[in-house]
Amino acid sequence: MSPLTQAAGGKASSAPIMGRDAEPTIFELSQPGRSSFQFRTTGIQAWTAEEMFDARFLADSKVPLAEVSERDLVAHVTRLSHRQFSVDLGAYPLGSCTMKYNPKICDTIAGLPGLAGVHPGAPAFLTQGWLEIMVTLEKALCEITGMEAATLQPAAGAAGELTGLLLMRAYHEANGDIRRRIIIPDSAHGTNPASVTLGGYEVTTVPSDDRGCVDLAALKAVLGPDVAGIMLTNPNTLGLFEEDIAEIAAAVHDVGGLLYYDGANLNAIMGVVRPGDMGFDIVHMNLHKTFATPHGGGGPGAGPVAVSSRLVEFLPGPRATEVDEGVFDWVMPPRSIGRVHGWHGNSLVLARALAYIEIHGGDGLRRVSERAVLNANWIRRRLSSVFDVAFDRPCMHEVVLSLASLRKEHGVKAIDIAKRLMEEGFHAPTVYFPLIVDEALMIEPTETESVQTLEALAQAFEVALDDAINNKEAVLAAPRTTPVGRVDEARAARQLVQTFDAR
Amino acid sequence: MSPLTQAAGGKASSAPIMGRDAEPTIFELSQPGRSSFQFRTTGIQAWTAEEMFDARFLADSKVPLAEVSERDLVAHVTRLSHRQFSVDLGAYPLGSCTMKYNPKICDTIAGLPGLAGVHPGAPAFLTQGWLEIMVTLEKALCEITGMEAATLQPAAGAAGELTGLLLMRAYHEANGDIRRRIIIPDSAHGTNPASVTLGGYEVTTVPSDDRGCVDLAALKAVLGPDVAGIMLTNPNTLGLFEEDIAEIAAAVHDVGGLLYYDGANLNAIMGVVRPGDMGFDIVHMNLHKTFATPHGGGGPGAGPVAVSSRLVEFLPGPRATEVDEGVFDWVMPPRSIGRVHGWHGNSLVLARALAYIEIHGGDGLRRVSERAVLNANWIRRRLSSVFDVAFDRPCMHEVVLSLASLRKEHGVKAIDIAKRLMEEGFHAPTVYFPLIVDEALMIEPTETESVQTLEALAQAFEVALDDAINNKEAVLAAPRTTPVGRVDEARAARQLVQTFDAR
Amino acid sequence: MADYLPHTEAELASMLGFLGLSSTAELFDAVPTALQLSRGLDMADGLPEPDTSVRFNELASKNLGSSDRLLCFAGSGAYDHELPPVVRALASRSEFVTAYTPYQPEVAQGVLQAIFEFQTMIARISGLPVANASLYDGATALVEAVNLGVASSGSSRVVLSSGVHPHWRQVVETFAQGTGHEIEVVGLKDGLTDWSAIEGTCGVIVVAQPNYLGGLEDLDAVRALCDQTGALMVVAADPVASGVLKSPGAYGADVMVGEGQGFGTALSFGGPYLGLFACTTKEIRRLPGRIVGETVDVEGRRAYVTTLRTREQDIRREKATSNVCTNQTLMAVAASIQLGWLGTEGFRELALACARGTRYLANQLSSSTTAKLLHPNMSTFRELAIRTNAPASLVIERMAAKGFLAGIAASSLTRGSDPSLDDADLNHVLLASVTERRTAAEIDAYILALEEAAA
Amino acid sequence: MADYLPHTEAELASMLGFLGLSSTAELFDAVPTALQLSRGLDMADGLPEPDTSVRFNELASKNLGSSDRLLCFAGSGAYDHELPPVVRALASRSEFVTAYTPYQPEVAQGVLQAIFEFQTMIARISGLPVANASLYDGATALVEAVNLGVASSGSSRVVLSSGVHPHWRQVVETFAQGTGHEIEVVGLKDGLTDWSAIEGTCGVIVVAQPNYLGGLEDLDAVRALCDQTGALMVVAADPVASGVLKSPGAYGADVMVGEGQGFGTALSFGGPYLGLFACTTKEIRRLPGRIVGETVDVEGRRAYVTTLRTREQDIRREKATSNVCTNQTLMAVAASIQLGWLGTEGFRELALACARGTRYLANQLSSSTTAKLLHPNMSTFRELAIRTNAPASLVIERMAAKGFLAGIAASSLTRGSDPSLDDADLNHVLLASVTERRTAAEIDAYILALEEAAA
Ligand SMILES: Cc1ncc(COP(=O)(O)O)c(C=O)c1O
Ligand SMILES: Cc1ncc(COP(=O)(O)O)c(C=O)c1O
Repeated sequence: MSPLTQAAGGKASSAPIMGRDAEPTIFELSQPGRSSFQFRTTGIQAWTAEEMFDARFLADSKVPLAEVSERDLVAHVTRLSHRQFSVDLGAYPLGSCTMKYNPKICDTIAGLPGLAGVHPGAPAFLTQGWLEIMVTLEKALCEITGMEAATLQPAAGAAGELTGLLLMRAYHEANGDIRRRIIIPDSAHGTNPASVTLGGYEVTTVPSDDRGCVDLAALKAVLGPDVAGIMLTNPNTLGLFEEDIAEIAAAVHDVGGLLYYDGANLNAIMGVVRPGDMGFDIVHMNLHKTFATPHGGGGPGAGPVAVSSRLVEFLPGPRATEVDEGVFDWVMPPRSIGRVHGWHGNSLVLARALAYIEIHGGDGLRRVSERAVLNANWIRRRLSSVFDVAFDRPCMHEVVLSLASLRKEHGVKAIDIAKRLMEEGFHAPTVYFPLIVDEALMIEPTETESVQTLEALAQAFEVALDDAINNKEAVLAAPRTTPVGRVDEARAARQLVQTFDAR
Repeated sequence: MSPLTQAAGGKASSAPIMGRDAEPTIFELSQPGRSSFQFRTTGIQAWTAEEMFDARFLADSKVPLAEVSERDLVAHVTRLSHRQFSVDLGAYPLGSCTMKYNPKICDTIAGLPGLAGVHPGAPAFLTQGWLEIMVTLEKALCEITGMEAATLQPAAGAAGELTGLLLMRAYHEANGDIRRRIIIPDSAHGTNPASVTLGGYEVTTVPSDDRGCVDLAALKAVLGPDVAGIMLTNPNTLGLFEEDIAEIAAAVHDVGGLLYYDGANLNAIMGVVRPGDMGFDIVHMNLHKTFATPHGGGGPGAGPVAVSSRLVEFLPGPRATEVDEGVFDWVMPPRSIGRVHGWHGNSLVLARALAYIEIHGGDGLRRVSERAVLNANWIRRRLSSVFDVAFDRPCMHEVVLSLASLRKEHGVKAIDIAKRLMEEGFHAPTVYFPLIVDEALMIEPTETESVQTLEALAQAFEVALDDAINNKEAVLAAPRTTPVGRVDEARAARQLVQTFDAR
Repeated sequence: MADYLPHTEAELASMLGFLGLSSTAELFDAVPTALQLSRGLDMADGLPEPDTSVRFNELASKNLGSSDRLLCFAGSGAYDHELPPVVRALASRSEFVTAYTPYQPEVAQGVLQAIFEFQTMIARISGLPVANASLYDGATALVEAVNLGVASSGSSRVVLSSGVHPHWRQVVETFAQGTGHEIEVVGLKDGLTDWSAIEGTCGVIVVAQPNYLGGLEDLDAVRALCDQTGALMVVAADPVASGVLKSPGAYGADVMVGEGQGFGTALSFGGPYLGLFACTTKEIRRLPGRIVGETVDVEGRRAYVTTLRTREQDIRREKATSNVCTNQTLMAVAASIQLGWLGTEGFRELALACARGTRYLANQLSSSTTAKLLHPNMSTFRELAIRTNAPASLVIERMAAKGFLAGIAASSLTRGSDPSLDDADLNHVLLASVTERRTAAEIDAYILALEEAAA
Repeated sequence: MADYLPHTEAELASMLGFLGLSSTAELFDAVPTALQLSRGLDMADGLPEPDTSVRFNELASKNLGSSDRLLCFAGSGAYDHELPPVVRALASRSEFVTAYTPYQPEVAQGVLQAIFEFQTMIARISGLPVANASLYDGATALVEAVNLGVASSGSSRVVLSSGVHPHWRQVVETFAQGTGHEIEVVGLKDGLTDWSAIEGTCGVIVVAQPNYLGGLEDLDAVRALCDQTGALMVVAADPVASGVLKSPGAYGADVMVGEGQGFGTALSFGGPYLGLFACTTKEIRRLPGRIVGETVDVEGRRAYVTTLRTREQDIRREKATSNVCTNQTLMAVAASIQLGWLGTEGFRELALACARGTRYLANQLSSSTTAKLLHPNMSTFRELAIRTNAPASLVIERMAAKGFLAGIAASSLTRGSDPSLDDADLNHVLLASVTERRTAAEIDAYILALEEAAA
């Protein structure tokens, strides 16, 4: 049986529990003739492909997928899962990502057959529950942000940004106003400038001042009648509140521009201050950060966009609307920019968000923000004696360290510290963002971590720093206890292997 | 904040993915004042304990359980799960335990609100679905075993054994027949003799012959009118079919004894040969081995007992019965030994078993047994050139190796090889059972493992053997890649710490 | 052909060839032909998974009494408690579900530590220092307690309060047919055990707290009786009661057994449930079933392992303390998670909420003309025995039509006369219970419906 | 007070103390007082989890159209496919669900390898060598394809078949307001795209296979047209069709986009779904979104990592190929599991089963007097356009009362006139579809009900 000696079998040594081997791909576990699938017995005649289709349409051969038993499928995927860190395994202090613990009840709700089993094309009279969820969520999001109405269609933050920019465009065009620039601070998230381009605008970058906030003078210098608007995150990506926001708003409004609020950092301010009250006209929210959607290894999310009254008529549609007491229907806003999603948005994410909001209530949401900010400040203070804090003053929900001096003095970089932290049982913080901080390490503890966990994290930082100074090789070799060690990223890009067939 | 430096925090270093630290107990993660629970808002007056109970009944203080956030609870338990091997992670060739892959659909079925949400005390007219499941399962089990009727109450194999022995007793007593001995072969599972004692009988052990089967002459020598019966596993715990079973049955019946079939090894013979046809009077089945109940880290199981017609009237009860076409009710057998379970048995395990049986159908069940036997013989043959097979002839669903010569020549024991195998990605086989084989290693691959996995297992055995001969220290130090290394079992027994409070 | 077998045709042929066989049938050559089944099993063809789903959904829909269709007021040892999504999600992790008994501790620390935490929690709840890793259910745990008690005391005289759940009593009696223990059942008086007739040496005295009518027994008196008769004191306790009431250990019980279903296990039509067992240190070597202990590994790291194995059947065989092998570990793991979720405060709140709900029900009942408390002055915990004008089984039928599982007819548990009730009454006794999941509005609706249904 | 916050009162005080603060309010001192909300949020009080469960169960029960209540014959890009328990169990493992984007590959091999396997499977299905790690949904994937095509061809003239799903067309048109692409929609003739008017240079030509009426387009002709006009050929494909029909790649498509919901994701009221995107190697540096590549770690073990990151917004900012950041990885993981479960044979059987069911429906329909195929002679795949005597929306209403979700009213997708249908017809066009989950008996019942409902 010699070919067997080469074939992949069901060893568990690729899972961390027993070893550190690579896990074979499902294609290597595949054996011709094996299968897992089972379909319903339909009693329908088994016409052949040739009987049903013109020869010219027919595929020459079957699409080769894997051929595995259900048992091997389960073992393979379960082993893969054991090679993956997650919030459920421990703290995940990734700055800007809000990797909080999300209640499991939201998973249960998203799995209800009466929600998950609803076809999106079913008419409104068959989907009143869904429309009620949407209308209720929209109302809650508007209250939280201080806005008038919202679209729930955008599937993520970036989609919300682009939607918001198209709303700006529609608004200005309706006023017969042709504008071409959008102002963005240099600390902005990369999706902001990318969205601006897709929205058909040019980016004008304003620098941050030495307090880490928008440089007001520089902003005023670039304002003009061709400015469509400004995109801001507040608190910004340094975790700092833009204290001059009222003045910024006035200045932008003065030139006829609109203010766009990137709500990725909403977790810091719920119940404390509202974008609408700060003067913003358009707000997108990352429901997957603030409101209970576990991030899924990269998604899904939802990026609803809320607007002030003058923009409501342009919102994407159709929108779920309460047309009569307790009766819901789809209504198209009169001057809608159109549809931005194939159906109604990431509905199950929306349901999760509403459940999260309702469990907490207004006070609970404020408490979430308070504790998020408390935790961030606690870790800032705790670490400030050993690390340089980029802008060392009270922060909101996250804090940015700069490891520039460590690199200069010891040749150890932010990424090295990040990798070394993993050996201590923590996911790495965000590295090298925001771009304006040299050797940035950005920590967002979130509100669901306990002070004991924060202390353990701080101690892990201290261990890593100690190693950086006294045992540099260990830091450069880190992580050594993870399923794989440092990965050759350069080779991945140079010798691209993007599929199993490209090997 | 110095006390914090000692407190356990949410580090993931105890999960294999990042490290090898011990996981703190939930009591160490606990902080006074923290909580997870949420109850319904009932609107019922919040009477105090004192208002509701006489002071003499009241507890002096609260029961101290853990005080953790939901987030820490989730992380703690998820990390624990990462310190646990399971079938879903890889092959688990534990002899006698039938650690096959069990279809996930059975979990879904066991979770249906219409099954899992039924109160066991609800009357029959409200639980017709459950009674139908029970009646249908009983019928299927009787067909598989060749028996007349069955009780589904026993919660596991051992409970089934004891039930069967009480049935024997009731039968003999009904015949005015006082008998005191039960015969058991020396290869029997420990539950057999233990059950005999609890059944009020004495154990008479018969030796195995040099073919690994019951020594017929020795058996005949101990038979007599005081023998209530014999308990046999067939195939026996060596994985060998008792070929003389017809003669054994005749001999036992001749002295008025009954034959009890320990059905733990039923996985080997479904659709091939039936205990009833072999002459057995009483059969227990381990549904958790043969029929789709994942073992749960030690249970739950279900151990229905099927009997031939002359024993039906003694069965435990009440029994689910089809009293009219499509109408089900509980009926008490006329001379029932009584109830052996608090309610109706491990119902959800029964539902899983029925689903498994119906998915497979009769042919599918036979195929299960064929492949189980094929896999066992393949691994026997594959390993027979490098290891001593205890009784080297065609086996049924499992095979026993003897490592006696390895121990003699190299001082490496069965347990050492077992531990070394884990480093190669496999759970250890059963060690030191059956007791009649010196340095026994018992392998049951089950039918759900592929030949590639069997080959990988064989190679792992070869690696372990090679190490045993050439790198003995490595074997004695194994396993070194697991969440903990070899555990000090002697200390556990000597310095008993059975609770966190006993530390 | 629906199955989970990996063997392809080519592999089958090659594997058989490797064994020198030409057909699968030859694999069974050791089985005498005369014994082999000459036909296929008489069963329907295999049903693909999706069809099986449809079928079991249909079967489930025939259970009109499931708690998602009828509001549950039935208790009697099986309770409709909150099963929070977080506990379900954690307890169903496949590492726990698809593991075997933790015989190889190096790769079983997850289950072992979960059991260790479970043992700690159950010990604390029981007020006793030792708890095992679970038994099948409360009833069979009681059998084990009786066996332990007889072995410990040396007397096989077992006195059983008839306040013990009738099913549990029946199970004890069944197994006594094998062990030969003499079981003496004592009756109740005004809802509580009347011990007055017990004299002389006893091996074991078993009392339920609360008893199955909800009554709180005088456990100090039972302790005294045990001291006097030389018996071990076994308390069949509702573990939830410890959230507010004195634990068995606080009364000096030697053994506590109980049903742990309420901690993280669904109603499940009666199983799999969770047998709780706790005892004094003195009895530890007679403890039935598995026990996990803390120790260290070769590197000195804390580790867990099953210990005192020399009590168990696989080692001690006919001299083992019990025949239990497979137990209900998964339910024990779920219980440790549920108890972690409840925590100190939640556990107390749970007990209080059950007590409050029951009290509210009792209060509202006082105005009923058709249904009355059987023992209005008795101190109770979360169970109520109600005397209905109509037979209880009829009341249940009528209440089902109104959307309620009204409770359990006492007669359905006892199936015959019962020393805890005088016979005339039996058919008119409804046992009802309220958990933390019932609201005042639901109870009000129940009372309203009952007024009519009990007439 | 229901929340998930660990802070005890004592810890709160101590943490504030550590910061030199005396109240939580002071944490927000950086926020100008005038801007701070001087009241609480205007919302109901927090609702404990069990109440929230009750509430959402009620909301769910208001969705009369869910597939557990009405037999689903609706398709149009969202399909009622089998969601096997095994796939659900695996895809919901919390390691996948609660991970972030795999930025630290050493602890993200699980997600990375799953994506790598997904990319391989989608590439094979599309017949193209490159696939990304997912986009939001089919519609937005098409937007990305159009953007890529314009960038690659240098021409912003985009020709869109009106056989493309109306919603997708609408989304393309919305986003073109920003990019300024000129979108030209071409009509259908007898159910298939009529390209005859297209001349001159084009940037992108988009065709749907099958189109939203189910019709199979002549993709060879489209390829020729692209060659002639210089356009990139973008096929908006039903990926299930590749199980039996030629893939977009086989026709020489440059880009395939599709909706991947059918692979392991529930109907979900339209989201989260799964945007599929595959292209030629030539376009790889214009590929939107994330891509995972194989490499090695320091010890030479095979490892995976996100690669070619210089296309992405966090690095390229305003020059990025797309603004996508968060995508739909969890659905991609589910798809890779579902496709692993289907396997080579199952994938083919799936396509055949859908085709057979649709054909059976079409055959049975031939005897109907009230409902007829719109294009009876057109070759179709799993979608059928049916002309009903009564308005389609009324038919759907009547069919719902009989237990069916009969399909989608074409007018509800187009919301206005549509170049793919002449206006007179629009309100009488019902779009129906059959998956592998529908039996002959169900289809027979549907036909019977439709005869009356369509009258
Ligand atoms: C500040 C900021 N803005 C925008 C985004 C984009 O959101 P999404 O990833 O949902 O597209 C993110 C998310 O990473 C962010 O952190
Ligand atoms: C041969 C044999 N008999 C009996 C038993 C006892 O079954 P259970 O563990 O279900 O009590 C077992 C299980 O280990 C066994 O292998």
